[in-house]
Amino acid sequence: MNDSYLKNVIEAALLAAGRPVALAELRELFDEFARPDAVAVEAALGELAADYAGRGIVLAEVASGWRIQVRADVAQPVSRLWQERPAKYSRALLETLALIAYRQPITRGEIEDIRGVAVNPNIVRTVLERGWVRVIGHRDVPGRPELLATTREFLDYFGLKTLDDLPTLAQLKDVESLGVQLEFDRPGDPALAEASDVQEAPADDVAPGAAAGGAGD
Amino acid sequence: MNDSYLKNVIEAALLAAGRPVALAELRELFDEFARPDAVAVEAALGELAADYAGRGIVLAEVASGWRIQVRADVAQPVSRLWQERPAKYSRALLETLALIAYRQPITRGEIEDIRGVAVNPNIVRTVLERGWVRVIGHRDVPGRPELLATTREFLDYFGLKTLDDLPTLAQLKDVESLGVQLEFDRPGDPALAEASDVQEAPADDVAPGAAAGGAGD
Amino acid sequence: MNSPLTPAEPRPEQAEMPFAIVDGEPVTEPPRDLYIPPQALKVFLEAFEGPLDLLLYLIRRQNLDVLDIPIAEITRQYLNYIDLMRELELELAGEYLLMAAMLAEIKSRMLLPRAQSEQAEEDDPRAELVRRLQEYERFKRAAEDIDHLPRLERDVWVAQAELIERAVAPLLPDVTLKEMLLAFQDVISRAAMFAHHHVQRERLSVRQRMSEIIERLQGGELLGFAQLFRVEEGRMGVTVTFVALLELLREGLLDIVQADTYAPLHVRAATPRSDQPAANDDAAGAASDDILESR
Repeated sequence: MNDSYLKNVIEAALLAAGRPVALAELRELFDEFARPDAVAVEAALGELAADYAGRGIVLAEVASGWRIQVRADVAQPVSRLWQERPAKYSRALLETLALIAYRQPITRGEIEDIRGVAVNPNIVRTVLERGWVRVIGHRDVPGRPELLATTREFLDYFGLKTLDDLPTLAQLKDVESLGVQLEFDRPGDPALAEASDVQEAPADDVAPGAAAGGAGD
Repeated sequence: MNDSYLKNVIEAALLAAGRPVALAELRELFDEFARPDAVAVEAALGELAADYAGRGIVLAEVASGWRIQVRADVAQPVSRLWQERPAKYSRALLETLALIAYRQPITRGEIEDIRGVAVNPNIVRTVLERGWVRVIGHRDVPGRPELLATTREFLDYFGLKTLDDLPTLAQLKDVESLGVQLEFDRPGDPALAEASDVQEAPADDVAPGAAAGGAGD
Repeated sequence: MNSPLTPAEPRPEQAEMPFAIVDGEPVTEPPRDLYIPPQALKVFLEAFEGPLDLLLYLIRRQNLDVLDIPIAEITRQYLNYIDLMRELELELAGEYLLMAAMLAEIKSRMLLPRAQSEQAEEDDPRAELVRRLQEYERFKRAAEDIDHLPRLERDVWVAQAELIERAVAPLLPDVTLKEMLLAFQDVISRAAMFAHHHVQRERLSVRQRMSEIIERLQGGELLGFAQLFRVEEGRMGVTVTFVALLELLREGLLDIVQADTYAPLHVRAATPRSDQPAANDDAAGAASDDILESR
């Protein structure tokens, strides 16, 4: 038997099985007259293990046999396949972010003045950590409050070239028409594609939510 | 980002998922600030596909994304992993599925019209339960029958990217041209020769029946 | 021909000698190509997916074009099969009997003299049957084609590897621009209730430039006034920078310093000021208000 055929069958079988496969079972995959002996199978397994060096997978022997598993150093990104997107950002965070974008450079106090409520420090920390906002200086008033401004990452995230691409306040007045003028949906985001499907439906997640959000924070 | 890291993560993710993974989802595995663009992911997929040449596995694109699967030429030995023979679907199920695939959206009544027999409710239940078919609405006629259509899982299961990849439906010969090919009186047809003997018989009781029969089915 | 057509009585066979009478009905001999033992016959007949399938089988068996069915012969064979099904006590679906009636009816129509020759083509009683047969055959073939596609669990297996430890890497929520804009609209409309907050319709590039300038002045360094302008940005860019400077001055975020009369102007981040030159502030404010179209 061709060595690479033996190796190919073993690799395919280990990957198809979805469970560990014992060496004896691997031998059984072949017709009797062409059945490799245990030594040949072990040699093929050794080659496979070597092939996987520097790759995202490893060959491992466990109690019930051999299996191919994800290498630990890529487990972290791969784990995201199973992660649920967390809840959305609060209305308060979005308002804070919007004010920083439109009125930058701006201090927390100024945001509070406009919003009429105190800004939760966690909100500012979140947008700073996200890399959307940064402190660009301090206003020269008592307490020297931090001046907040948006970053290039902020523009990138929202697909804007400059802040000028944000709609003007006058345009904002007619939010309904915004959907037409702006490409709101970022490509490749399934959640958003879904959302656009229901645009005709009463936008209860938008208008009443706005009122609720305003009252709720 | 290191190219081989990108490729390793993608390979490990496709293998860990055990299902097709969309390109956008692959990009999402990476942190925002280090997210590869679609071109980079496609390049890595291309490299993976090249790596698998001559191996027991292949990279395949299906409706819901990319998956790694067992190469056809080792499928026979690999199939021995499973003692049970794979499910064989009845002709009735396959014909029903074909009608839904090629004629969607379609109602059960329309399927019955074309197949000339009642559709067994179990068949519809089976294709619904397998996730190959779903009800996408109701036809606006009396009884509001369910409109059936195939799903992405159907395409995935049969290794197709889009419905366009289905085998071409045999061309229906032009019914308009039938008259030319239909020989009305077939000399030498014993039944018809016999029939000509009774031509004198009053035809009135037959002709109206013919009209009714034509309209009635 | 004047008795109503019943599918159970295949009329062409009346001339033949029935070889058996079953339940009072004459049964002619089984189709000649059926060299199948009676036990298998049941399986054979059950294999048909309905009358169209059976008819197609009969037509194909004789290598005939669907478009050119010798209706009398096919009808005879079809009825033979139906009789066989009855004889074997197979559950005979109503569709088979319906088809038998349709065939008999087509046949009887074909016996009629062709009165209106110009309508003959349209009126060919076989046309509808042929159309249905063709349509059915297309999907019969399509079903076979689908069955031949390599499918999961039979021909194809998805490769999978074990992920032992699922690391926890929190995903961050997504935000759409629209969400943010709606939030902004909301906060602005609420703020409008507070008299002194008038948010003008202004060029955001001025805001962006303000941020950039402040950042450049971090660390307290002194920048030449001219250094802040980039000629390559054109008149618009220069205007934006100038307005941004005025706005920063008005907000007290930077100082403009001049060592001597006619000496070059420099800017720096504002230092704590004791006495504020009111005139300067007013002028800057007025200028920026003009350009920013504040109201």
